[in-house]
Amino acid sequence: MSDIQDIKLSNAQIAWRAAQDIEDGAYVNLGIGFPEMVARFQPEGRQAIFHTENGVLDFGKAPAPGEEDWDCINAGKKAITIKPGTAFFHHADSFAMVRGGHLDVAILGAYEVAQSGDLANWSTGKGGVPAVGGAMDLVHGARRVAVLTDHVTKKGEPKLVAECTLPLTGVGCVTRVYTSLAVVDIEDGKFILREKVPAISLEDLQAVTGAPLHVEGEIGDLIAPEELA
Amino acid sequence: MSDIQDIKLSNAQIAWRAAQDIEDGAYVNLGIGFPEMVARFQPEGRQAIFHTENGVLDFGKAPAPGEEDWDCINAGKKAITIKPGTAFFHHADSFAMVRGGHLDVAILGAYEVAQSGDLANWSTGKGGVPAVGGAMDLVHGARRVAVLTDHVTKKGEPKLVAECTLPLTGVGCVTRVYTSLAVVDIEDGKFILREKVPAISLEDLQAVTGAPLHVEGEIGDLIAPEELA
Amino acid sequence: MDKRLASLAEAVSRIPDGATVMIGGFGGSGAPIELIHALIDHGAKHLTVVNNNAGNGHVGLAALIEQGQVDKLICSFPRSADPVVFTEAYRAGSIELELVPQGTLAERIRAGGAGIPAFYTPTSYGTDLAKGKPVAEFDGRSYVQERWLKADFALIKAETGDPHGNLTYRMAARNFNPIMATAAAVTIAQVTRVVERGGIDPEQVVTPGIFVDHVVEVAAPAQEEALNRAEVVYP
Amino acid sequence: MDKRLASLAEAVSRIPDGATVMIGGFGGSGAPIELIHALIDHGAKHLTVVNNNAGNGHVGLAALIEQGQVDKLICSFPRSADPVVFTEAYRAGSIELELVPQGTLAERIRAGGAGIPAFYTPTSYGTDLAKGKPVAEFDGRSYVQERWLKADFALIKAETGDPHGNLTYRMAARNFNPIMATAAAVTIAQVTRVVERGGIDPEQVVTPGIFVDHVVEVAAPAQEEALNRAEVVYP
Repeated sequence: MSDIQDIKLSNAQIAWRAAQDIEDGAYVNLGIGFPEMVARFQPEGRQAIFHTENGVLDFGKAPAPGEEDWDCINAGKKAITIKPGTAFFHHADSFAMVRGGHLDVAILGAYEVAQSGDLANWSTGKGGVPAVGGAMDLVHGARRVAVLTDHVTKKGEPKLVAECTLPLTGVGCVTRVYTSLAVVDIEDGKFILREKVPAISLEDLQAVTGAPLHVEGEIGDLIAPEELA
Repeated sequence: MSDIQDIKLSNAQIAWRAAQDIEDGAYVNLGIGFPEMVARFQPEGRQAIFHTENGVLDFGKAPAPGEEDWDCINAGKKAITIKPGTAFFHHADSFAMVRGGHLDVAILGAYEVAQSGDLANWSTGKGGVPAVGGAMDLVHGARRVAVLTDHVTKKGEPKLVAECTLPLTGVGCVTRVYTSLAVVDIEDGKFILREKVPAISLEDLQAVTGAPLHVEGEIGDLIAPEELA
Repeated sequence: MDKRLASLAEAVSRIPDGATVMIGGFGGSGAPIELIHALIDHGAKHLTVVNNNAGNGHVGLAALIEQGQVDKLICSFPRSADPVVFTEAYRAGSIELELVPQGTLAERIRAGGAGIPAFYTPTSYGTDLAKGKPVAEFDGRSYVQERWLKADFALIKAETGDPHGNLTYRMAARNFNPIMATAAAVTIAQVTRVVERGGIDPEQVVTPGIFVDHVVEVAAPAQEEALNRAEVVYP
Repeated sequence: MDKRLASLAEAVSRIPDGATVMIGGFGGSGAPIELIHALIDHGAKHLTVVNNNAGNGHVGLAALIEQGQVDKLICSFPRSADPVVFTEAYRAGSIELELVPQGTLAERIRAGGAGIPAFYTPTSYGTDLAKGKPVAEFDGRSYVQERWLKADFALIKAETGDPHGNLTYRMAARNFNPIMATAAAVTIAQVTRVVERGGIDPEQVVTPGIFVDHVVEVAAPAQEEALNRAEVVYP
């Protein structure tokens, strides 16, 4: 088995891959941190419309340092800008968009994703100060709930699992997982392998996955541009 | 017993009496029809702020005939005007104001009011096309729910009753009744007589009232300006 | 992305027989008369319509009912200055009526758009309109459980719209339009004026474009009140 | 009627010990820093505070917590760039935390303002945050019942305000402010600019005056972000 560290995609490459699935005009919420990178990789000619929980739709890029207006931020409390078409609204309206099924895609990070679609991404269960934010709302609102994640933990343990062991964010909510090694759909309580990095065999991929990977039809090659790495 | 027709207040006089109880700055919803007259009789130096269910707060008077803008109407579909301070909002926000207890007073008409505070004012129970509008919401939202009504029906039967016989608009909701003969509070399931027209005796008033009129302290004289009649 | 459509006919062309259609407006104010007339021309039948009223005269919603296209109406106040069309259909038993208190109607629509399947309200407790509905007590007071209301299509009227579907309204013509926009699978807005992207101040957007699928410009929309004073009959 | 007050101190003077206080803002944007500091000066203790976060640095909400005035915090995300004040109080067991998903927090507040004592949401179903809450199924899907949230006072920040309490907000500083305005018995708004009646276009009012009790002008409000970069400590 080749060393996973050598063949796996970088976070930027995972984000790039996820970006390829976003249609022109899609309404998208990107989770704080790693998922935010997805916005950078929108394919030429497509324009997604980004939503942030704190009441902004269709915002622009980050301002130059020193140009921040701290009344104009995203859910991660980072400064953003307006652009033609931006709309502001209050928090209840913002989560009406989320909970009401008006987002096409929500893209989140994960500690664990189960084959049932259960997601654990808000608490390591270890004490400390718990914080949940909008994650539990997002997983039940968007039409598609995608997860971006390394395929395994830093210790090499599977993050795609038979059942979550950490506190859940949502039950049966994840529809697709983009990992550092594969693209996996979740359907009818099963992981369906859609793509994998060419350098890993199905057997080796299964060995680092905590539940059966089902194959339906062809398995595509998961290849992302090198220069993103 | 003097003929009630000779001593009773006119609708305008009942509306005038109700207007005297509205504090400066009170938020008020006036039901369609007869209760709308209350707006005309605000005491000098006081300014109530009127709410209409279809999404306007603090509107102005009716426009001159021919000057109507049919996008600017009240719940009775009559043309109104804006004035400095007017606000427009949608229907869910409008009824958040109503149901959320933000109105100081709602003033409605009635077919029957029971000593329990039950109100029947939306259906004669006789078939035909039923229509309810916002009455059922208004009776459960405003801090005070006042009713304007003739003391008796056209046939001379009491409209203040022991129990309503017509379909209810709300249960235990009316707090004060302004009639053509009296001002009656409803407290703890009882009619408390506060004022009566001087020309009627307590006995004669009781005779045209369908449940006991309790007296606590002095009974005021119900007198309204003649020229309104 | 551009949500503008060139014609009213195209906008309503995919409304099938049997659809549930929310129609904005309170009386004539905010009523999308041109979209309703396009729906009459399109001819979809067996519709369930959600509107505060039941039409007035022989135009707009009244005309849609008069053409026999509406099987069921969900509304709060099926009376108007000239309610003859609905009244006759109702008496003839050719239209079903679900009567809903106005605030409950608004909240059910808002809940539909906000992903809230049910809520409790004091409104209608103890009345005939609460019959058959679950009741619960909170903090010593009794409330009625009401369900969300959603639609296949919403036909709404706005004042300005941009290509992404951001909308503003005009005065009290706002009424049910913004909440219906949120509660339908497909929302079609007729707007008096289409502006470019950025033509609506971000602070002044009332309906963000996420709730709107199609925008059609109707530059000089008819007012139901004016049509009825002129005794117009559609079609 | 004139809802303007001359001073912040007067505005918060009637907040008693033990009050439940909603404080607007999301992080620093829309946080009524000057009102919070006036509340610190006023000294009310044993407060229950509702805010999306738990303060940042040593100003605003963090300073209120640092002064030991908050017994309980209801929030969705008690983390920030510098959450040391809350974190220490929480670890020391001197502050109680009710953690609520952000959308549920917003909806509970909106329900409090709208007279809806309870509603159902898919959010948190099957998670630790749903423990002990009633669950119900609608159309084959499971939902959690959540209760309204109300307060004795709301401290909010707005951009313009008129003497009747009509308000507008600035950009994303809107966030929780308009809904908190609806859910408190007494709502106190600090506004950057007081305008005369009629100074806000009726179409552009975001919070109608019916939801607002007091308006205080704070012409150059501090931004939490800027205070923290300057390492300000209040008081």
